[in-house]
Amino acid sequence: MSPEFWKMGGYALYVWGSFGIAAGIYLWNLIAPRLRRRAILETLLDDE
Amino acid sequence: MPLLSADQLTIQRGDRALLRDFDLRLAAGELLHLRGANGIGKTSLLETLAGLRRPAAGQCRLADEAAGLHWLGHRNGLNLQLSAIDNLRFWCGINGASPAGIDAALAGVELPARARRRACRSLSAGQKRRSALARLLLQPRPVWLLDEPLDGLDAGGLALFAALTQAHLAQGGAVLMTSHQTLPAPLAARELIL
Amino acid sequence: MNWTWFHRLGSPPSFYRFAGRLAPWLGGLGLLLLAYGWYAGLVLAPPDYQQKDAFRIIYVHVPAAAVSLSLYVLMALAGAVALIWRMKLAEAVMVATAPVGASFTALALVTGMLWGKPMWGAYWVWDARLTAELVLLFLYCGVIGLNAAFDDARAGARACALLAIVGLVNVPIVHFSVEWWNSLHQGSTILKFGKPAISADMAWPLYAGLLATYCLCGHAILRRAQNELLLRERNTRWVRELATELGGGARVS
Amino acid sequence: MKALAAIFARELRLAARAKAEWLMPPLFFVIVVTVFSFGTRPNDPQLAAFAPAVLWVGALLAALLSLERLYRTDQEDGTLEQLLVSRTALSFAVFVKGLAHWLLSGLPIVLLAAPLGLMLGLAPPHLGPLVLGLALGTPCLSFIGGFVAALTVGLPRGGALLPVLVLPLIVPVVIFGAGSVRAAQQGLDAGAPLYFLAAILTLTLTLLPWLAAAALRNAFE
Repeated sequence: MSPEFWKMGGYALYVWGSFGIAAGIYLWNLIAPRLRRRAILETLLDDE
Repeated sequence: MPLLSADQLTIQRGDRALLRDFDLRLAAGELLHLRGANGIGKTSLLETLAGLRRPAAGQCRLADEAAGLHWLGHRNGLNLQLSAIDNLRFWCGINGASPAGIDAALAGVELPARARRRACRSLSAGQKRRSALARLLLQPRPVWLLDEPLDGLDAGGLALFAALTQAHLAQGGAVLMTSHQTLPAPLAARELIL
Repeated sequence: MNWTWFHRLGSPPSFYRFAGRLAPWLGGLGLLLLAYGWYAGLVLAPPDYQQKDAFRIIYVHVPAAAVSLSLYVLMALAGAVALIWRMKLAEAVMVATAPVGASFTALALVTGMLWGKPMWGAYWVWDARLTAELVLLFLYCGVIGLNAAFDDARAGARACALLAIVGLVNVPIVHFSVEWWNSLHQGSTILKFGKPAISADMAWPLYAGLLATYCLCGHAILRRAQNELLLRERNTRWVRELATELGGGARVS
Repeated sequence: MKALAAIFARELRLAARAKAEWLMPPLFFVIVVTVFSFGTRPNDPQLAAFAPAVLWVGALLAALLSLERLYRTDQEDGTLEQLLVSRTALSFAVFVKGLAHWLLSGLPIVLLAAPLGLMLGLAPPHLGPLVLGLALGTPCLSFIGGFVAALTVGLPRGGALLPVLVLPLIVPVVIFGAGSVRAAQQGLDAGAPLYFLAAILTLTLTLLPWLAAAALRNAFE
């Protein structure tokens, strides 16, 4: 990628900031249910 | 025709089923004593029969829906800031009974005149329980559902409760009650173990 | 129109399997669309003549804002179904939607602020849409907080359903009152941010991003609804079998 | 109807018995507004511009003070379960309790608003929209707050949750209430926001008691 691209016309902080936080939130929404599911399954097995 | 009947009741607390497919018939003039270990679901069953709690399955019916029923739980239903008389006047207003009977009811439960005017928070547990029992006398209703009514009652209170209950049964009413104590002498109850 | 499929879907075990089959597809499709959307948005789309490259924030802000509102509507509707027909499934979907909706509302707010700095010169401008988004976030937090305060899951879900319904009635009122409140504010923003004229190659990434976000939200909600069902049905046979079968290895089925 | 009169009479008797309970919110309202003035220079002309915000937020906080106990005592002493058994229309009972709460905590604030407004430097002609706005707004605070109090009645930590849940639901009321005074200050028509406030009030009075009754029944199960 050309260095020009990363500068985003001088708005690098805002554009990459937005996309970074967005990536974080999309990932959280994918991962958090899985972690909770593992925790639930463990509590279910403890109840056995 | 039973005064109160319940068919295939299933009662749940959270996701635990306390009772499953439970049937009950309460005939006129009958005293039913519900026994069972703590946490077995006695109170939940009574609350469901009283219509406070919705059963997970099955339903319960009153012979005379209009007359309704009297419910006495662990909590007396008395506001502690107000006096016994004010509380009973409030319940007369709610149930559409005439306030004239308040003094007679309080005399019926042998609550001393001085205590009737003091704020309920200054009454003893037994006196509060008697005031709660007085509410049952304010308005005649066929079915009484009583959860541990004997709590806090002294010897005099127990005898008084026996007399009130027998009078109610004699008039064709029915009582379903729970109690971990043995019932006072003259009362003969059908036992039901949960 | 026979309702058997509705009742069959309504029974937790069959919904659990249905969600288990559908969620991976939604997740995969969502990620693909998102990849295309962001790549096209960042690289292919030409810079805006006015805002140059800062306008690319639209590709994360608009999908998040759109989803934040529609998920609230979904949550309130699921709540209404849970209240009226006392369906465990509807409660699970409602409780599942709340955190997903809240996260995207927060995303819409943050990206709105990051977009505001280059455009309006300040991170926080009491713009009608941003303020309404903020109130929406409070509504979401209220529902999540209320649900967390209950020990009994079913009573908690019904309380949240009531709150969500009142909140839903409140959303348009908030939008309107904030619009009115903004108009009263004489000196309006320096550069009233209008909808930029979107050329085709700017629009495709936006639609892709929007669809991707809906798919990924669907995925997250289905997964969370599965978790809620596991919790609510933990004493039933099918959950015990499932738990032992998975042996706690959390292999996603 | 007699049942509703009984509830109303009981609320008034309770208030007469525990005077401190309903004298506290108006006192709190006065204190909040006065403390605000300490936050700025003495007789600061700016204060008049902020007067609507100060008065309205003060009214909201004062209402929140007494909301938490609205149903909690009834639930704890068993009155609530007796009401559920007695088959009186619960939504009417909720309406009466909301009305009693407004009379005891909302009305004093409306009466106090005018003098406090003057204290903050509000011009007399602007007091009209202020008092009228509060007269329409404080019942909304009581009924929306009452609904949330019913939602959180059974919860051990419900008290802390109540303000957080009430805030988003109250935003439009505060916007139109304070907005009408600001409109008056800017020489604009102060009537429009008051009509919106009245619309919100009617919506609140008709919709919320029924939902609050469902919340009370739900809190019991």
